[in-house]
Amino acid sequence: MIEAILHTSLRMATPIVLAALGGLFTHKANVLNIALEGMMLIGAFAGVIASFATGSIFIAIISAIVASMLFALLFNVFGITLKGNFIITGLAVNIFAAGLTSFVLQVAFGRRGVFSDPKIVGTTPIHIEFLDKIPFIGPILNNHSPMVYVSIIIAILVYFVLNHTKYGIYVRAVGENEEAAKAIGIKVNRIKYSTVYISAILCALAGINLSLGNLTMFVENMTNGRGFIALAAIFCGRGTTLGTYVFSFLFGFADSIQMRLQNLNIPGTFIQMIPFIFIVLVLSIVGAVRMIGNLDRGIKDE
Amino acid sequence: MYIIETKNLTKKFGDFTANNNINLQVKKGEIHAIVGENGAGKSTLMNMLYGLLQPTEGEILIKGKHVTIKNPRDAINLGIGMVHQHFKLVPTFTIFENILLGDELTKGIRINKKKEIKVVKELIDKYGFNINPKDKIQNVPIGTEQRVEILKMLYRNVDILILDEPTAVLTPQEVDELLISLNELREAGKTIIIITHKLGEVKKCSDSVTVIRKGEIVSRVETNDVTEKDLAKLMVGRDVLLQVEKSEAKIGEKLFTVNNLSVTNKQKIKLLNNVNFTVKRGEILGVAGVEGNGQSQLIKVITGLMKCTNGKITYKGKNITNYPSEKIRKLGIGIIPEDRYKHGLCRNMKISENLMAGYHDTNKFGSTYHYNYNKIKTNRDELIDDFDIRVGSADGNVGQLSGGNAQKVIIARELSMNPDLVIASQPTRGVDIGSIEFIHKQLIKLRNDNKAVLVVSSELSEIMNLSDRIIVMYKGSVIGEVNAKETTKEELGFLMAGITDRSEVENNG
Amino acid sequence: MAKIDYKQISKRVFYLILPVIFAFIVGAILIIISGHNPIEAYSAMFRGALVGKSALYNTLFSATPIIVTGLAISVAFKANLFNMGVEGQMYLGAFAAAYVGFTLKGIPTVIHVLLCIVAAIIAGGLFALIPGVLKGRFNVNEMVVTIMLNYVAILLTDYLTNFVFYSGEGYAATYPIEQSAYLPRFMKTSQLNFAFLIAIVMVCIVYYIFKYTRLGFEIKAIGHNVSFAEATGMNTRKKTIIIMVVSGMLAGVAGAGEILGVHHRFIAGFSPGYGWDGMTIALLGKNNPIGILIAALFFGILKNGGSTMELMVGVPRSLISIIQGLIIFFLAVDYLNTEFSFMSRLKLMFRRKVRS
Amino acid sequence: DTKDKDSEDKTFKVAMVTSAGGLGDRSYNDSGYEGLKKIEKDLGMEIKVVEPADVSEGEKYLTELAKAGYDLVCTLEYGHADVLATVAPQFPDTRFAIFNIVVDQPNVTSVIFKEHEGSFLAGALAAMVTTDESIDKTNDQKVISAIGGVQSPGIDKFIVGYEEGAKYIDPEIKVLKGYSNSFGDPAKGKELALVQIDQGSDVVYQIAGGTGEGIFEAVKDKNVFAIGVDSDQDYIVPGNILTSMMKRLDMAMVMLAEKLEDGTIDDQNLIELGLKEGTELSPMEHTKDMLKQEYLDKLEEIKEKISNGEIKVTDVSKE
Ligand SMILES: Nc1ncnc2c1ncn2[C@@H]1O[C@H](COP(=O)(O)OP(=O)(O)OP(=O)(O)O)[C@@H](O)[C@H]1O
Ligand SMILES: Nc1ncnc2c1ncn2[C@@H]1O[C@H](COP(=O)(O)OP(=O)(O)OP(=O)(O)O)[C@@H](O)[C@H]1O
Ligand SMILES: [Mg+2]
Ligand SMILES: [Mg+2]
Repeated sequence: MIEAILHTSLRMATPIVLAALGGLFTHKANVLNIALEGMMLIGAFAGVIASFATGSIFIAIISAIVASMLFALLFNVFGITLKGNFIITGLAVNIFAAGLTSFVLQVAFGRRGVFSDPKIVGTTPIHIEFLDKIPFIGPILNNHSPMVYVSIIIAILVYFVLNHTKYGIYVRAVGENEEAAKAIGIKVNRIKYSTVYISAILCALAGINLSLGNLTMFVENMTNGRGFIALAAIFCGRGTTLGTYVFSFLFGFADSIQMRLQNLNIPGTFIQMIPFIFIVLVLSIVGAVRMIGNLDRGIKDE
Repeated sequence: MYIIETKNLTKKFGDFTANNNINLQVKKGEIHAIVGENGAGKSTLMNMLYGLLQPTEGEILIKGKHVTIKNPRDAINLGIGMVHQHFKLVPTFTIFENILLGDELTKGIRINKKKEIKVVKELIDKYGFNINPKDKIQNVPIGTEQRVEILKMLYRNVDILILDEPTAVLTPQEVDELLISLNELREAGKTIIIITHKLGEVKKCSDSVTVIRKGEIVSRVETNDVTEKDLAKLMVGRDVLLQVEKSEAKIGEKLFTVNNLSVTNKQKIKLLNNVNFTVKRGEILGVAGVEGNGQSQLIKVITGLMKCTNGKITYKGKNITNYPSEKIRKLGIGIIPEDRYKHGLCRNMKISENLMAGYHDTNKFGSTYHYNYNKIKTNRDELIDDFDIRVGSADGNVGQLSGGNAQKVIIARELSMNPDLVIASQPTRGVDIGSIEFIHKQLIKLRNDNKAVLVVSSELSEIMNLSDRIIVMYKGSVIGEVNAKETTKEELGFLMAGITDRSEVENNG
Repeated sequence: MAKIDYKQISKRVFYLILPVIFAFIVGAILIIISGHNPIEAYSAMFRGALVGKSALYNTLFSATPIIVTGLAISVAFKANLFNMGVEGQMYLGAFAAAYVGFTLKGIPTVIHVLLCIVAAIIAGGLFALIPGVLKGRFNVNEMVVTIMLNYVAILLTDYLTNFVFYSGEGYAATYPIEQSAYLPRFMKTSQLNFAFLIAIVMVCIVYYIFKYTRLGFEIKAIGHNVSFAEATGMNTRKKTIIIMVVSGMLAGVAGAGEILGVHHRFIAGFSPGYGWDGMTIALLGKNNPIGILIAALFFGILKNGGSTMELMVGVPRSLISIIQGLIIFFLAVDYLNTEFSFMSRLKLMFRRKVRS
Repeated sequence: DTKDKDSEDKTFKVAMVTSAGGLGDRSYNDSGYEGLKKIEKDLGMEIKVVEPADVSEGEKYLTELAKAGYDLVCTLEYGHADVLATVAPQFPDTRFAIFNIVVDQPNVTSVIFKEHEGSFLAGALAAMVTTDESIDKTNDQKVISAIGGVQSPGIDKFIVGYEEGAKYIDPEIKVLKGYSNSFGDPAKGKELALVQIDQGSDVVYQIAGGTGEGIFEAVKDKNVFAIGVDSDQDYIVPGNILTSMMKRLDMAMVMLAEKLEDGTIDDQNLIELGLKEGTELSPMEHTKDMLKQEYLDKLEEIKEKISNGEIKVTDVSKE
């Protein structure tokens, strides 16, 4: 039971994990990336279309990344080069992505709402032999779509890059004190661009995981707010890699608990609130504990 | 041949000309001082040399060659390094990370932290600074930040080092040390440009001086040919009192008392330990001490930014322990905070708005429910006049003001409300001598009007000139109290180092 | 007297129109791709949004809810508080208005309407109190909390609608409100109603708050520099809570307007994302009430004209989102500020070329 | 009234307004659109389909279509009920139709489907197959399940009917329920279905719009059954969709158009479509061969009993 729940949690958390890890880069560079949602959606879409057209999962992934990066380019041009507001450009990316996916679906493929077809090739779950021998952990970690494993590797990579490489230091410096970074000759805008591209790549993977890993289809607006949940996970995790991962996972966990509890004799809507209330409670408790012994007055300048 | 030369360099901000046809000349291997009033355009000039600002007109020649400096990277490549007046450090990074920012040492693609720490430690030791490379910037006092900035440039091995008011936040000992290191750097062949408001330092270390007034060079002299007074006069255009005279204090009743004040933080460290003192009407009480000995916390607690864990504060007989600053100001206490741009001003708000903050709920600016813009404007214009605040545009934001003028905005705001007590922390940090004279006069006037001033300063001469009585803080406690007229720099120095029993030292020595 | 800088103003207008034109050109290409005639489509849009009284009224009608949600968001954004929960606060406000609308019976219409609005204000404000207190007391990130609470609010109203106040008519809606709680229309053939006037009153109130009151001053200071605000006695913790609540109250008003003026009952999921639109509106309007009004009217034109375009010409709905997205992109850009840096960059490049 | 006189040579114009989900849901709206297309093809009428962005646009759409001279304006959105009640009187010459809800106006035809009855049949069939050993897609546990989009009486109407049908066959049967909290989250739908399948369910009834697409994937992966809704969804995963509870919106649309043509529509203010005309199980093209004849006979029997009132199915949306 617990194994099954955790297995589900991991699977459900993966798109959120990937998007959140991507968003973490922009977050660190002090770019509020509301566009995670749209980038994920366009990734999911391009992946499905490419998989349908070529039958190659590899080409699907590449197409998803390219498409998502084109949207990142839009975000960069309008948000950074032309100094538009990040939130507006992010929202515009989301609206644009939602519109474009259904438009293309309708005009180019003559379909509405759903794009599913036997020709669409999804990723196949991976079975790892040696995990069979490990009790408890084995069943949780085994038999997932490749993106699940990729996401774990990426989490480690992200941790390494952010904390142990020059690039990571520059990203953080740009995010915390742009002036300081500028004064030392770091090309601030270039760093910001790159973080948006990285988040686009990871969002594309998140989208692929959704449309070709968890499912093998595209449905209009199928990301369904996961980009915002990812954003929340970043903030909950206070911008640390581990924290972001943990909170993304917690969302998946709370959601899978919620699904299992739906058979209790409580109105379904209240059960469905569990993940959201759970996160708010966790944050409140963490916040309250941090406040103990605090002597400074006023809101902290975050 | 000059290592740095500018030809008719001009910088305009909109209609305002901050630098006008500047022809700066600096010789290789000299220490060149630049002096001028607040807002004269010194930082602007330096920022152009460092690529942070682009000139509107004119040319820059480095080592005789025409150059375009688009950004700091270009400047560093040309061998120019700059330490800014307002620090540019990353608060959550450690000292070593800040120093090596942009020049990290790596092993493969991984940053080699061990090596970085070692290298920075060596650098720190080489220049004899007393800082720990692993501390985070957000946890160190402002003086340490300054040193980190200097080390950042020294590490980069630049030929030309620009220091924009490097000594403003250093203790006297640190200043001496810095000046010695600057000398060493010069011996090693480096050229140094130093901006400072402290003419003593100019005399002590520089070879030549450029004086800027209102965006133009008024004079370039060899340091040995002038006295401090001459320089002051060149800067301001009139004679300046380097030390404000004050009459005998007429001490009145007790106004403000601090009893057994203690602050223990989350980590159970005592930041303040049983602090006791009283401020009486008609006096100026100075708080001296090496920075980082609890003065900042003391000020935070008595100005309502932080709560104490123990103790009592009384004002006019009323218990005001742990009052927020809102209430404190209402009781007639003026507050001049240490960190100008963090607690005193808002860069992105108008001058007029900054001049009402803290008193924005009094009926001076209309009623509580309706502001009267005429009153707000009148207040602004009056204060700009009365306190001689030099503004480009009175309608502009405080962020456009030079450091000294920004400070005057705070002084004007707090003093104009006619307080009975002023708590002033580093009131003249980074302020030009003309303005120092002015601010000191204002504070003394207050004292003469039977009001009181509590002043915290790391500038010993300021403390000694202004105060009637001085307490010295050491490791969160008041270690001693002296009479300002009778004490000596030496005595204060000992107290600040935590030595109370001088005989002990003398016997040992 | 300050001179009116006509050059500056015309520049501003130019840069406002430029992006729109650009977006429409791209849109035209897509319309052609989708097999329609762009001229026909755009003229339908133009007619549907601006020609004739009822078209104009419908445009104002479309703008009404987002004017208020835009204001709600601007109050928080201006203080640097990311209230992303306007959508949820609006749902609860709407529900409260509906509740008072259908439970109180036989009271005079003006009073009934007022009571409904007050209930909405209270509900929206109370719901915003949660993120406010969590931020103010425990420094919990308000963006996360408000995003989470949106889901909770929508689920909660779903529950109340479907199981507690279910009309029994087969779809997720409550009982209808009393006639006395209706906001009257201006004309029969347009849905524009008094909610628009309420929105305008809100614009004035927020304008006044921002410009003339202590709260407005403090919102600005907190938004720019919290430490400064705290040090100048603004009690930023308490103010954070108050600002969040005010923002939530406005969100409540937006909800009440929709219920009392349009739906006349609470319908589960009635908002197509007014809270999110409000965010774009607030930002495009630079958190300035007048700017918000203009931005919302512009959105009203897009929406109302867009639906005429789909209705009359059959241009796909998704295309309208695309055009909307494009326009937002272009409008987001601060052309006046970037123009200079662009020019100077060009100049620098040129100079370098000449030298070498 | 000119309409009746010229009805011979006049080309009628029929418009359809979609519900919030819009076209492409492969169920409700698409089914209506199917009907509309048939109207164009078979009856030679002029058709139009429009998709409002949200409920508040309903009035504009209905008004504009009436103004544009459409003879029959159908809305699939029950949220338009109030609006229709105010718009219809302004256009007495236009015929309006609304589905799933009753609007009491002389020129409005309300079409009601008894989805609970169709769902009863679906539940009965599910109960019969869930322990059938001859079918490789079911297990021996007496567990079946249903997944709704957002929980509401309109959706629970389906689920309760389904449950009653199952219990009618075997009172011991357990019916698991779940809601995805969205009509467009297939990933969530799939997970929910997987959870239910994990708990022993081998027939998952989907009443969740686009979310259902994920449910179909889940049953395909686990090789169990799903039941489709609204239109014949059997083809989506052939062999794994036991049947679909079809709501013959397409037929209803055609019927309305026919009545419009022969002028009888004006007397039809309320049309209730039960098992025969409105809600029925799909022909089960891909699954029929797996089923024992007795099951199909039983279904016929139940149909009969519902029609003659012997079995009463609860309609939770009418309370
Ligand atoms: N970005 C800006 N926009 C407009 N005016 C500016 C800007 N930066 C500086 N100024 C103005 O240019 C003048 C020169 O400023 P600068 O900072 O160079 O003075 P300074 O000589 O360094 O003074 P201080 O000794 O106080 O630091 C000031 O009047 C200031 O208000
Ligand atoms: N807006 C609506 N108007 C009328 N009936 C509706 C509406 N939404 C859902 N229904 C009814 O509820 C049933 C379940 O719908 P289904 O699961 O297909 O969701 P849906 O139609 O996709 O929902 P949505 O309206 O969100 O698209 C449908 O058969 C339909 O009869
Ligand atoms: Mg300066
Ligand atoms: Mg079974």
